[in-house]
Amino acid sequence: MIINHPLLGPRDAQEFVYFGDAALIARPDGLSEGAEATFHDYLYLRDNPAGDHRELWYHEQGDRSWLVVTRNTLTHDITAVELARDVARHMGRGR
Amino acid sequence: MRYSGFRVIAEALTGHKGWTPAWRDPAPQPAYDYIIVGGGGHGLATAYYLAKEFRQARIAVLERGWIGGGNVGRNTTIIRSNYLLDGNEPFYEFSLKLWEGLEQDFNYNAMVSQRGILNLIHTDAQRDAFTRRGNAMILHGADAQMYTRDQVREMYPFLNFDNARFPIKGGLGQKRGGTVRHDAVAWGYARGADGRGVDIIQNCEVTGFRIEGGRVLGVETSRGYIGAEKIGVAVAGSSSRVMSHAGMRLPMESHVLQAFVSEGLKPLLDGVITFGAGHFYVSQSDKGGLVFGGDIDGYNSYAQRGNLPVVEDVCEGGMALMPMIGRARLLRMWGGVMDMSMDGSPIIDRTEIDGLYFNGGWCYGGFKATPASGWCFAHLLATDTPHPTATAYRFDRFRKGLMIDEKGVGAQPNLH
Amino acid sequence: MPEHRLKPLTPLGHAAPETVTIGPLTITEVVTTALASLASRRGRAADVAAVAAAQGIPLPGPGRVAAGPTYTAFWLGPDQWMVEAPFASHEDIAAILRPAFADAASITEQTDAWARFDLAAADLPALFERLCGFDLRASPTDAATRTVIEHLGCYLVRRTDTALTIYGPRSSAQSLHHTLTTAARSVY
Amino acid sequence: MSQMNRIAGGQIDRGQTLRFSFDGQAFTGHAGDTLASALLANGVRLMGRSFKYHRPRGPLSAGSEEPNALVELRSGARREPNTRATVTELFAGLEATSQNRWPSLKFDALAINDRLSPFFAAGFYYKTFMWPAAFWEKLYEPLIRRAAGLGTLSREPDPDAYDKGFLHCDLLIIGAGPAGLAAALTAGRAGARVIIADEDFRMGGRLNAETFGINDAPAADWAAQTVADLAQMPNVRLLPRTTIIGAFDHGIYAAVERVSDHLAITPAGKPRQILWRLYARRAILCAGATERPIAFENNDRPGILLAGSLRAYANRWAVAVGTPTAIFTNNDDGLRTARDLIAKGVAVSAVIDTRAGGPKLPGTDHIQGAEVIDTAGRLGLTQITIRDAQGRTRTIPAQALGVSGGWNPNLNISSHHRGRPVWNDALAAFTPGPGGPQGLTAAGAAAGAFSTHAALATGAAEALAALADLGISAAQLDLPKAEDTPTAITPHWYVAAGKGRAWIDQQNDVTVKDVKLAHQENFRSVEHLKRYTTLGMATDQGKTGNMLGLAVMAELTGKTIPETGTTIYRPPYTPVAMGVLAGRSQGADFRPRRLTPSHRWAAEQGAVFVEVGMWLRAQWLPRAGETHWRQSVDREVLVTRNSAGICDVTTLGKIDIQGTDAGLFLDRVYANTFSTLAVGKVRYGLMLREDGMVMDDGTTARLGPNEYVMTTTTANAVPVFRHLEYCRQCLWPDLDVQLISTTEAWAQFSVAGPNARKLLEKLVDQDISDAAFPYMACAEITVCGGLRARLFRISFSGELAYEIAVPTRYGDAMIRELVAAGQEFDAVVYGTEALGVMRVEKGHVAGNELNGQSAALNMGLGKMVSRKKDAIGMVLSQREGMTRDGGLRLVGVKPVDPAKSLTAGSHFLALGAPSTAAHDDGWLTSVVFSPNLGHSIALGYLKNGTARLGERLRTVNLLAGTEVEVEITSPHFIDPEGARLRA
Repeated sequence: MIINHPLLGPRDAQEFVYFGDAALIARPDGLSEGAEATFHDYLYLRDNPAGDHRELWYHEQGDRSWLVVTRNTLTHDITAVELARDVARHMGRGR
Repeated sequence: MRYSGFRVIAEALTGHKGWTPAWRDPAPQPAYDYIIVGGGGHGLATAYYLAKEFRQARIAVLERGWIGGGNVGRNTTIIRSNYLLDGNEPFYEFSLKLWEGLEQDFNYNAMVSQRGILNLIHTDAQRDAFTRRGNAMILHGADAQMYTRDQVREMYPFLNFDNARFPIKGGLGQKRGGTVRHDAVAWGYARGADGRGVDIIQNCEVTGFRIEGGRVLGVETSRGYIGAEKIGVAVAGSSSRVMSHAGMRLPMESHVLQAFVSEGLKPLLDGVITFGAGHFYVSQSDKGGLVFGGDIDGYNSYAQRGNLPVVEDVCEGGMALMPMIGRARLLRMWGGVMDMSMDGSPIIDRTEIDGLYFNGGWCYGGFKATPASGWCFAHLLATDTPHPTATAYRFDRFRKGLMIDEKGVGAQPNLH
Repeated sequence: MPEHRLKPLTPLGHAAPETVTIGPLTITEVVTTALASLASRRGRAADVAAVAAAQGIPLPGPGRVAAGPTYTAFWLGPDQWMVEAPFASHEDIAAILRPAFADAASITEQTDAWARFDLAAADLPALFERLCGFDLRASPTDAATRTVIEHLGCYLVRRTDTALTIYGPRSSAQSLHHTLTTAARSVY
Repeated sequence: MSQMNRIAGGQIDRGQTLRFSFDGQAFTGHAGDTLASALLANGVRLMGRSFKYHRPRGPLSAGSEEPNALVELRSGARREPNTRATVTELFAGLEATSQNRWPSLKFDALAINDRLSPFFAAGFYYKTFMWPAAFWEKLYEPLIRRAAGLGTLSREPDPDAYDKGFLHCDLLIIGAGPAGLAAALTAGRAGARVIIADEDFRMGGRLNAETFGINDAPAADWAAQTVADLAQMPNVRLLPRTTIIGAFDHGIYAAVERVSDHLAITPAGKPRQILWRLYARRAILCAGATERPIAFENNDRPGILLAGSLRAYANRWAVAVGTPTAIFTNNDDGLRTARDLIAKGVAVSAVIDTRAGGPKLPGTDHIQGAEVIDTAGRLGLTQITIRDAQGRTRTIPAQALGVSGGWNPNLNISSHHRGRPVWNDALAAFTPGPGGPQGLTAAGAAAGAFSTHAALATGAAEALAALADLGISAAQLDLPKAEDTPTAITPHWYVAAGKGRAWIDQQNDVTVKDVKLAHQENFRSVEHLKRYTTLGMATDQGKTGNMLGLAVMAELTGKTIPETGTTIYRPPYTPVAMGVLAGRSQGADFRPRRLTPSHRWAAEQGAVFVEVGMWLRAQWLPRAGETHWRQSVDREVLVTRNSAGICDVTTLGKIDIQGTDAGLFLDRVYANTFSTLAVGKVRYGLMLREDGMVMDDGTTARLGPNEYVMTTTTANAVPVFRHLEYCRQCLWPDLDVQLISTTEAWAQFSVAGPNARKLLEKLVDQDISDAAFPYMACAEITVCGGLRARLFRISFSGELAYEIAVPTRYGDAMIRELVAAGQEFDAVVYGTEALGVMRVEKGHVAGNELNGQSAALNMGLGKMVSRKKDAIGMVLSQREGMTRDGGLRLVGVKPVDPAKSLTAGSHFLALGAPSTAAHDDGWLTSVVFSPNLGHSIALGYLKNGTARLGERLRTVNLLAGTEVEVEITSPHFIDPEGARLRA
């Protein structure tokens, strides 16, 4: 596969390490009420769609950027690649 | 009709006119006592044992395509019970025992061949871990043997002992491990179930569940609505897709695992060898092809095909282990879609929906599990209690922190 | 910097750097470069740019290398660069850079984390098409990137049309060198 | 009688005569021959035996679709089983042997299977061999295995080298026939980066096998000229002898170039083959078409070939396979073969045409509306029996028979992404359908454009379209003049006559009867058919047979062919040597090695090295007179505990963490707190996974207000760094933290033991007295007169210990300085074994305890998990299953009888309890011999362990049948109060 890195252009996916569903960015607050239940759903349950999937890839043999790749799990077609840091900020994550 | 050597001879002499269909193609009835969704190895085995061991009932197996077309038809055919953890080992040993009597039981030669499996050891830490594992196996009534480097060399002199990046220091063996002719497993169960009145309905895709008041009433299918008292889903590879029709999210991801076969070669390799340091495992089929594989590709996928890096990685492992296969040719590669669960272990459990039961999350351990999976799922469907060897395969183990994590890599499916 | 009595070894494990010539190709082990990573602290990009300009440290964009009078730098990742300087004058390069950037940047010595091999040949792409997936033929002469060479993560830094630097993990210098010479003998 | 079947013309170099041997018999051929063409030229038709019935077989084809003519090429370690004679380029000294026969090709004992064939119908083995169960492995299976398989693999390592490579292009053209060449010309002239690959050693495809012209020149000459023109273009790369084996995602194609298979020996240092990973922005499939046979009784005898192949042998290789020759066809292309042969003076005894009517072919007996119903000739065809339109049968002499059932486009690669081919009635064949690899189109015969003109036109057109996609403007190619014969075919799949067997899959011996049996037993879906009969599972992947099987099944089910199914293919297009897929990653080069800064010194000392991940570390360093490893390790441990020891600990991961939020960041990734750590201090840190299990541990030092350096275990250096980047970029993107690995930048040595300080004081330039540099202190210092260094007062051994780090290039000098400074204390350098002994004596967890299945609580480190802050893993580490009483706890273990030695991996069982899982209480994780205590000691995970100190249990190793009674102790065997650390 080839991942079109937002900064570096097309790169062989072999340079990357796959992690999983980009929903993992939305880590719950560990000090909140009922954290154990929310963490269970957060860490263990997946939509696992047959179709477009937003997922985390790490450019380990490259610039070490974490990317959010939108890839179709039936065809492997990639329709969007973003820097995970930007996505995280859009999801309201900061410090 | 009963198969036997005499029958084969008789038919040969009379032009094979007497052979009847291995299973019927019945039209779906409006309702059944049990519906098994999924005509793969596990679904067919479930129907077979449900009908044979538990109760006479109206049973149907619904298959989207053709039976045996899922992972039972696209795997590396290995059977073994060399597991480490209490939650797993009794189940897989139960499965191995069922394999040992399977062919006589369902009157079909699936070529269950116990030529032994060997996990190679390359480091002291690995030997420690395998010693722990081997002892766990024996404590659970399985067989296990620890081999020295020299003993391994005696068994497989052509392995790379002299020029290896990761020297072979020994191995953990299981003599009762081996291989089975995978397609024949699906066919044997299908024929056995059909013979006991189970309706096997191919080209019948389940498109939804009819659920009222927290209870499932039946399934919507591409061939119309079919009612049922109880519905068991065994659709490894498509579990998340199918269960989403019931509004469930599962603790698993779908990943592609590639497998490979070489051209036919005269006998070379008797048993099964796994080369942990190189992500490679191999056996030789009765037809002479080297059947081998390695790691999953590692990204979510429902496409039954993989990519080049894993192909190369697997063949590098093969060459590192058996440097003489350089001139053997890779004939065919294919991919199967795995339910990769969050701890690498399966689920056989009830759901929150009355009458709806689930069997999946087999990662790439599914083939060897086929008989026990069918038996235990049938047991759960028939008695509403888990089979003694499958009590740990529950959904709530993640909530309770009772993961069955053989590899110890945590909640990252592609690492299991 | 004070004199000390310790004698260095090269990445290949010898007292002096090694040069091999294979056909038209020369592979030179280089030990005369000091390296430091320079990473901008959050929200301090402008300050870093200003100091860098004052110090004559170029800060090239993604996938690029830029040479200055003393300092040459190539891009490592977002807001992060690798800075090269002459080892003779900058052995303790981190200590030299830190005062200038103060708290605007994180600076880390990298000199001995890497083994440097300089490759020179008229047709380098012919060699690199046997080494990695980076499209050297189509890349600009100021390209600098990281990629995989025979399982090793390496930086490729183009110097000219016919000269290029590979930085590989120092501990694997021998494996990398073996890979380069093997490929060269195969190609040339 | 050398090359008695050679005729005039062809593209062989008669100036170069090459000697070769087959089954020990010497022959000659010419440059440009294949092994098959050379053997046929010498009158050899019998080249192999079939898989199941061991039927005598000769080549069916002249290409890579060949099912029959498989030989063992070369000998010794270079023996290549199952090699297709039809694509083996002849070279001087070529040595080939027939296979899957005994004792000889002509007299094969296992041909008895053919007589017994009624008993070996499809799937027979599923129905028998079941009784008694034990007989399967012992009797039946060994017999089957011995009979099965084709060629024999050498047991010696493959002596040749293989390369991998990477190529990039705008346009990849797969196949260099008329369509491919036209596409290449179009794109090449437009200046696009073009790669054109063809599996043949001579580019041109069918143009090399035909007699018609292009632009009034022979087609082969036009092809040669075009190839020469392309070779002149710097932007075009020609890859002959290169097979595109598969299409992968996003325009990545795998190609295998056979660099030196056509040479007697691969030149030293050069590869036998290269695996190219092609990155193509667009690709055109111009792979041509494969002719398919018609199934009829005994249609598998040597001498019966595909008509187009027979034509190729005559036109390209100047070989008349047999005289007289007959033709059996259902389409006009079969007639072309007859015409060409007649023109070359080859006697054509008859043309049997399944179609009635139409013009008759002059110069031969053109029998229309007729069928071939049987053949004769034990080891090679001698005559055929035909049935004419009136139902009359007669025999016709034939040494060769060309069969044409029409042509199938080679759409294989277009279906590698599981795209479904579409049926074309006019061609009676499947053509590439939707769902193929993105950016791949097809042209020429591969797309169903069968005439030469159509091939040229579609090739040029598809190239234009692809370039337009890429925004590259190109000029329309003015097409050369070429034949444009329409395809005229009346499908005729098999001859329904006789009781005999009509072959569909010749290698796997699948017959029409087998397909009928599969249908009768309800194996009717194409996949069931293939799996039940093994149709298409042979080394040719059913290139000639699949379509036939499908057609027969369609007829039986009364459905159309597309309703019945399609034939899709998987990679590789043709079988590929395993070696080339591994490339240079073989033997000792399987994976790179990582060497420590003291490696050279240690090697000089004769150290024994051990693989730790990619690293090679000194395991122990034997001294003169030491004959057993234990002697060395005991010495290293004792000297260290009693005086001083030095150890290279460079392999531990080092991560430089800076930024104004560095402390806050560490508080979140570690279970314990680091923001409160004073500058100049070190703290032990415990890192959890989000699921609450322990991920890694190590010490982290605070070098400045905003600067920390973290150490990880050797094994986890990479995953931990990845995890930290994940936390930094994905979870808390606005924290001011910067990370970089410095693992390799520093050579780090542990100096441990009562004399450690005295030893170091001789080297460091600063005061390191206990007062100035207490336990858990760290500082940036200088050594040996000014070399910058880092010093940490930390201890894994439990002794007074330091870790000193210097720039890696000085690591070799530093170990020598340390050893020299240590001489007066008789200090030792110790390896990983002694390291392991001392950490177990001290009760420190390491790899065997950090097994990914253990939480802090299991390790006795539960108190380290702070509940006051939200750190990774904190929440889920509190789940009931992980915190319940009676769970596994880390304990120390010693044998009741000190003489007994323990074995890691042994399980705990209560005294007197049976050895069953129900009584399994845990296991021994790490075992060492403690020279200080004089007996074996261990760490282990024991159920409810902390409450069972002093209890006696047995540890069993059922693998060896051993059992040792042990006493449970604290894991801290030596200096539990840690007085030595603070000395």
